[in-house]
Amino acid sequence: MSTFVEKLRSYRKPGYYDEFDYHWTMTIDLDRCTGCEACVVACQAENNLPIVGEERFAQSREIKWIRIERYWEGEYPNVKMGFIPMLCQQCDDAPCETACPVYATYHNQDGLNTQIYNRCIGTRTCAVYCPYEVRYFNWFTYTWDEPLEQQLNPDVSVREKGVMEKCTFCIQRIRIAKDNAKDDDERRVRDGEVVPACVQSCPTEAMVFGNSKDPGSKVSKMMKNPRGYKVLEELNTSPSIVYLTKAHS
Amino acid sequence: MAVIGAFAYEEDFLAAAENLKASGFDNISLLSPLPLEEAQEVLGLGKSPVRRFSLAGAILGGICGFAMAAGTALVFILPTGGRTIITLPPFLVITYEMTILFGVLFTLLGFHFVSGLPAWRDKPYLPSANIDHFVVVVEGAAGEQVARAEAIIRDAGADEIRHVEEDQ
Amino acid sequence: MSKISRRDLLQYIGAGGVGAVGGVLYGESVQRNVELLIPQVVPPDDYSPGVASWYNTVCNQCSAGCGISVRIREGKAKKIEGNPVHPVSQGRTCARGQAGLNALYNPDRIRTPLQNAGQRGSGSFEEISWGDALATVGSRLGRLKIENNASRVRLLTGRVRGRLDELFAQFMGLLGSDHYQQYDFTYPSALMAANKTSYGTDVLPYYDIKNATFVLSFGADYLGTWISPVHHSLAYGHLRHGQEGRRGKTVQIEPRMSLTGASADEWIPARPGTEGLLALGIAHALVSDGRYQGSDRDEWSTALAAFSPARVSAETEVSDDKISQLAREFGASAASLAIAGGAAAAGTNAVASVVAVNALNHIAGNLGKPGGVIFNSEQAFSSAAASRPAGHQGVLDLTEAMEAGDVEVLLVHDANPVYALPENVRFQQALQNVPLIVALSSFPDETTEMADLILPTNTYLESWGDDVPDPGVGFPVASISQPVVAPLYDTLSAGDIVLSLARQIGGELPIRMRWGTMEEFIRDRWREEYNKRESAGEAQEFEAFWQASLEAGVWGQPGADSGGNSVPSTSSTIASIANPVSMFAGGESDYPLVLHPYLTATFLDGRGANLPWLQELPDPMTSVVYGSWAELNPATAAEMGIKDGDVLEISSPTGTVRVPALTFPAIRPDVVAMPIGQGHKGYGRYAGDRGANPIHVVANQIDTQSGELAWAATRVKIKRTGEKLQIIKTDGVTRTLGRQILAPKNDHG
Amino acid sequence: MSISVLDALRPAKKPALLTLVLVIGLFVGAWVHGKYLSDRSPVQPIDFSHTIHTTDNEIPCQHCHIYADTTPVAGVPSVSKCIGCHKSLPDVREGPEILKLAAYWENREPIPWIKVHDVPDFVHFTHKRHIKAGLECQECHGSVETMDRVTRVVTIRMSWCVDCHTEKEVENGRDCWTCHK
Amino acid sequence: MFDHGQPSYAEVNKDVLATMLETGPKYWILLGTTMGVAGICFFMPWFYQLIVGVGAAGMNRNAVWGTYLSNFIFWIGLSHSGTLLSAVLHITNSPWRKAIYRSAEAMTLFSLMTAALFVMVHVGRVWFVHWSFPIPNQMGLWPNFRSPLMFDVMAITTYLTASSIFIYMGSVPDFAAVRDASTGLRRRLYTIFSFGWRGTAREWHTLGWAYTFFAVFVVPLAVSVHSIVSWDFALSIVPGLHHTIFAPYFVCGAIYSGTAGIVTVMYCLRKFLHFEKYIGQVHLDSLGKLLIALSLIWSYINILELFSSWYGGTSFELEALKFRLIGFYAPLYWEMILFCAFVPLLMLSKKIRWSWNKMLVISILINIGMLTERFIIVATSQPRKFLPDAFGFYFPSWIEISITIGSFAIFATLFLIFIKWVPSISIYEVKETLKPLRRDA
Repeated sequence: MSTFVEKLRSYRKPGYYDEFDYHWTMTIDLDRCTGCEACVVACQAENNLPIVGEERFAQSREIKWIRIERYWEGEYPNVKMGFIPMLCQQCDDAPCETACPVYATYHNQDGLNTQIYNRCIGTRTCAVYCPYEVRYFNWFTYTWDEPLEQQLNPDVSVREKGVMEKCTFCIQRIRIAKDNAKDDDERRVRDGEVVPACVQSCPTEAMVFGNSKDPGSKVSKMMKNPRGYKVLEELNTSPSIVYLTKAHS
Repeated sequence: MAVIGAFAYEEDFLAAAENLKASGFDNISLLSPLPLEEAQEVLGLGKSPVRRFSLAGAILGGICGFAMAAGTALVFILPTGGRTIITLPPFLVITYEMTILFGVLFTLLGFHFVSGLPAWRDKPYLPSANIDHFVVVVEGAAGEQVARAEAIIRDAGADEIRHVEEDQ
Repeated sequence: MSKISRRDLLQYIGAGGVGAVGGVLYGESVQRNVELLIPQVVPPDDYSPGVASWYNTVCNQCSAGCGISVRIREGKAKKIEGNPVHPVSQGRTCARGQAGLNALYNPDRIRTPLQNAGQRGSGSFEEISWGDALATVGSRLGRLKIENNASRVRLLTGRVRGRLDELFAQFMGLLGSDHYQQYDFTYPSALMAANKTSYGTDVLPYYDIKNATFVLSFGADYLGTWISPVHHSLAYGHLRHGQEGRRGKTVQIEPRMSLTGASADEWIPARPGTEGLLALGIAHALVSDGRYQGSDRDEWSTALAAFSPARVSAETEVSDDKISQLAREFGASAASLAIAGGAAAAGTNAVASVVAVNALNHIAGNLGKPGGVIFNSEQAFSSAAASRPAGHQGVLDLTEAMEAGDVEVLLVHDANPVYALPENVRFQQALQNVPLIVALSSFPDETTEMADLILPTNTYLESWGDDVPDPGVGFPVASISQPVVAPLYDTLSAGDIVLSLARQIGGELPIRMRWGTMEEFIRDRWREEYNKRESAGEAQEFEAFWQASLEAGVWGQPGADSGGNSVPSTSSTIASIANPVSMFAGGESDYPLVLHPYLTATFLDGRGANLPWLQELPDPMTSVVYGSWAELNPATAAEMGIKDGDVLEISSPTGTVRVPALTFPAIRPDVVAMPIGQGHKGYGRYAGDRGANPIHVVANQIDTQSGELAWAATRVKIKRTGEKLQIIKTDGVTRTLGRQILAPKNDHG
Repeated sequence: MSISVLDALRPAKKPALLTLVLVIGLFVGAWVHGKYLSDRSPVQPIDFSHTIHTTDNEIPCQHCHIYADTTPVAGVPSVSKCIGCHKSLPDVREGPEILKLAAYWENREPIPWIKVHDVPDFVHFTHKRHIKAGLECQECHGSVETMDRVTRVVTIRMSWCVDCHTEKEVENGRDCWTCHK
Repeated sequence: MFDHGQPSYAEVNKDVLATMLETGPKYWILLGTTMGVAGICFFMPWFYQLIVGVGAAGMNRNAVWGTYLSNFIFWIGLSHSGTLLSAVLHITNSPWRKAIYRSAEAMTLFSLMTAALFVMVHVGRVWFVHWSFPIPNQMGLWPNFRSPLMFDVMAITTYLTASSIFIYMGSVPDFAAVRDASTGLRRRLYTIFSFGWRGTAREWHTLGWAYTFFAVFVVPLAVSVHSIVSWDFALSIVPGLHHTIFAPYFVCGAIYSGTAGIVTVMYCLRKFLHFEKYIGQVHLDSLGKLLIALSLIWSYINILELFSSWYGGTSFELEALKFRLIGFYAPLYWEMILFCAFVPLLMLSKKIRWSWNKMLVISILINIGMLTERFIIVATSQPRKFLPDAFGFYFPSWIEISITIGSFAIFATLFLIFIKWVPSISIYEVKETLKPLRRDA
């Protein structure tokens, strides 16, 4: 009985997550980000995002797991632009997860906010609850003009209509890295061994990805940067993405 | 053999019922087009056992509701939103709904159980009992009981008296 | 239980039977389709199913020459990443580079050789065989060669470097025509011409943004479109936070905020066409402050005397405080760097402006030192070093020749001058005078549509080639591009077509151009280079070198940068200081606004418009997709009563386009900016017929020194047409409304 | 006058029974389809016998399915692999099925084998991991070595995967993202 | 209570049963029309949407919930008239309830069904909607009971079950009356429906107890149902939705629109089924007073919501407030305020309260207002969430508008079928309100 109680207690946060080896985390340095959108296309290529077409774009039905938000400050001529890449923040206390009636989204042991496409029934509650608006719905079954379908990544599902989708931190790459690590004497995944497509492409190296449970990882060091903050921190969603605000010379 | 008597007025009907009861007829049914508390009193119907069904259902429902919610959470450990696996507030909502659902269903069961409905066997009945007549049915009367019952009913002022064979 | 009658029994059996059949049918209907397991007939050596392999090659989406790695699974290209060992891209890619897959698998690719089947330009073609196609071209060229009329053959290509350029040159040379011309709208011709003036050599130096601490850019969108954006972005990241304890500063001077302007610490909207003047103003301040201590200090003082901050300030509309502040910072920075490009290098004063910026670098002592302007003394392969000019001058000459009827056969490879030239150059009309136009192209486009014969080429992901990045990276580098997938269709690489044509023409051509394929040619040339360097090693040694280079995708000698710091002679710099003010086509009273066409980070000069990923990529500054627009300062728009989406008629002295208006907070009130890239007429389904092409209304203004097109020197007037058009954009409200988005709360107040 | 629900129900007895029989029939039909009629052992383009190769000639599985322990896909042997043996060994050059194989080889055509075991597209499955974990091929594929024509012995369903993962206490074996992609 | 004099017991039977047993051509035409409209406006567009995807509707990434969900809430709200009101009045023993409660409960049932239909229309993959029910399955995975949507599933199924049982059990004695008045197949059917009810004292006694327990269960259930529906919104952190006041706000609004719905239905029953004898001024007057009270509560909560948004003073809440009050949908907002806060005040005048026609208009206006309220909640909050860059706009497509219209036809169809199958006034309970059959009476 006492072990049962112990076990129940172990399901409590944060102890539940502490047992595990990884907490995938990203830092994005806004002082490096130039808004070039290489990450946006990289994501589209890696994750089989559909080409929705002009008409559907006009209806705000685009699907971009990562997008660049732009904010102006001031008026001409003292006008400034701030870019901020917005992708799933993989919140530890994600509002979207409790929204799903069928467990299509939940939090896994690596600190990732999962999305199981083939479990989704499309209530879209998660998208309403998400304060970062990074969940995208498949309003249609999208097709690719032949032969564009040949570039589809076989490691990622092609989603059908009625399914919610979002950034997965490129789970397929994490999976491959873990697989390789396992082959290699069951070691843990090394820092830098796995990078999501957006991080890999970023020409200014504004994005850093890694395991924040590893104190030696690059991302752990970046997280300690005094410029670090989390977007909409007051909502207490505990995002896994730390942004570094713009600095001044 | 069942004796049926139909009355146009409530007090005649009640009088007949009381007299029959007093004469030792236990197996009587009092049919009326609307619920009559007096008739129920004549038969000595107090608190209905239906309430026990309701209570049992509600308790069972509550337990099942919580067990279902908690059990589901434990079968696949899928944490959501940083909540604990057994998250009390939402599970209590489920418990609440299941309490009511089972309460209602058990009350329904109780109704059928206590009222003896659906009536599978042939039951003596007069259609006017569902319009504007009050009907006394003496069931299981045999021999001289038939005449005695009939007399009591007629004395009370019945409009119509019938005898019906009951099949066992 | 009562007895069941026979009839009843039959009914029950019937019901059961119907049920059973229904069940079977149900089972059949939910059964998954039959899938096949197709084995390889003969598996390649490195084939493993379900496991990706990476092949390195060179990106061809712009002229930067980034190395890329392509992820291949089961013979299909799945993803393009930067090649981590390539010094230009260092494992990174830009959006255009990623979208290369869209080019490879583009549904609009030309799949077989085509022959014009109607009136020229009608777009109706019929399929022919490669044999017939090559014979047609070969015999025509052969005849001209025999008739000694080979100079009536012209070859126009896009920007081509490396061996393919050499092959083209050799082919044309053997044919007897010296008319091999490249044309690329993005070619920095003013920069080349100015460098020739300033340094006596027309090379692209290496602008070392990485180690700079103060970058002053005159119109050069170095993070988005200028020369080598990925490499510059890497450098920019390093400039910001790569050096311990210091953060480099960037200042951008341009009339309309570009991607680079948005990232800069200061954005200064100087009057268009006066950027060079501003540079001289800063130079004046530097010299008069005594920051320049060279021996020729007095000469500089004299040369710059006319450019006092007061005068410069009046003409550029940049306050003299700002000018002296810039001069102070520029002079005092540990490593300052001034660069010029974009519209600042595309006025009628283009060369003078760039020379002024070069002067600024000279005065601040930025030449030949880290964080400044570094000259590559040695290219990897000597023969490929001289990058062929791809400016407008050549294509203007070609147009003239065509108009004069001097061109009998025009071979066009990978260039789209019909789209990327001002309409009043009348290139398209001149094409009508050419009896035979042969297009070597992977996609239908406006120029290909005019062709009589289309020879479909492989995309760069299916071709052999090599490249020497220009500018270099400070040491000798060459990259190999190899086919990462087998050609999808019945197409040939441009090199193979040329070799085949050579065989068709016969004579000395097939003897001198003895290689069977482009691959052979490249190996042969690389062996030569190898032997030159390694003093003729063993054959196996070259084989090992070749394999290693192929695997790495790049060959380089990081140690061999000894000559990197040598600074060419700059003696002529002072002499070439001129009064750099751009002249605009169109009078200010009739045409009140300056047209500022700009290259977009998505389409560059329009070549990316047929790639769906790029069409769906929101414009970095405005978030607009699918279509073009004209940017106006909100004040200008309000004054004219223009709202977002109002269709404007933008008229220059030479043409008119119609395009919806979009207010843009970071643009000068006297400027209207238009992105280049849309407005295609025949570039496949994705480019469609959307938007407008601002190049077409640019007046044919010529830079006074180099004779190159000054595409930023046109004035326009705008008129509301009364129509409205939905501008498709992803942005909602582009102000933070005080929310904690870009900075932590306490920082925001 | 009397009332009886039973009386009222009586005429409905036969239609109800018929419906019941129909429904039972449906279930039986669906079961029979699943058990006997569904294509658990499709007819392959070449009548290849695992018994002859594996049991009689003692060729281990991974001699032909060479990718099984190194990649996600076990892989069917290439045509060159088949013909390699069948050409070099003199006593297996003849026979109608082998001639079919030879025809494929001569035409340089792959053999369109029909998939027997198929996981849905939204599932990530890797042979390598399972073999490295020490699973025998037979645990999932059944005794293929005794089959003349390969038959699917398990129906691949999520519960089947999850039960095994649970039983074997696979690390993160019940995390959805271990298998779903 | 009876405007036209007391009917006799037999008359009650005759009048009520006549509406079921005698069917004129008008009825069939009406039924045909509503079914046709339901088919063309609801099911055909839905079918189209099933084929192409939910994209057929006007929702987009800025507003993933749209008219379907607002209609769902509206219909759930409308359902709060009947069962809740009926149960409350039963427990408090209000005699005027008895003539109207049957049709009110039917309204509950049918609006719940319509609401459930909207859930099906709303979700992206309706063919997997059974995954949101705790049904044993081969995956071994049950739904997530932490989700407010699961509260919904549980609450609505419970409510649907309880309401069905409630209305059914209340009708059992009346089914017996139908049985007695009919022959052949109908008689057999109603024998089964009425479980062979004879009206014995024991049956009445048991039914009375059971019925009271149903009522006792249903009242908290109904309150919980709309609270839970409100939590679909309030448990999010979306500005404009994340209000603690939402549960009482929704419950109050639900009863409000439901009560107005009863007035409309009562009018129709009176008019078309000729129940003038049974549904009289007392009902109208009581409902009118109830409506005034509810409208005042509703207005109060509305003011409170605005106040708390303003008083909170965060950029998020203020922006959401601004968009609601003066944004694109502001006309709809003010229309709602007019119809739901001001128009009902007219009922303070007895003259208006006693006029059937005026009350009909007011009740319909209130429901239009409430339909708008739901739409505004959905359409103005989501496009103004946290990141200004993601601000957007939502406008329903023709499919959504058509399906909304069609849903009223579905409701009407169900109701029309209902009046032919169930006595739309409770015969025995009307009898209870009549003079008892006594010799001295």
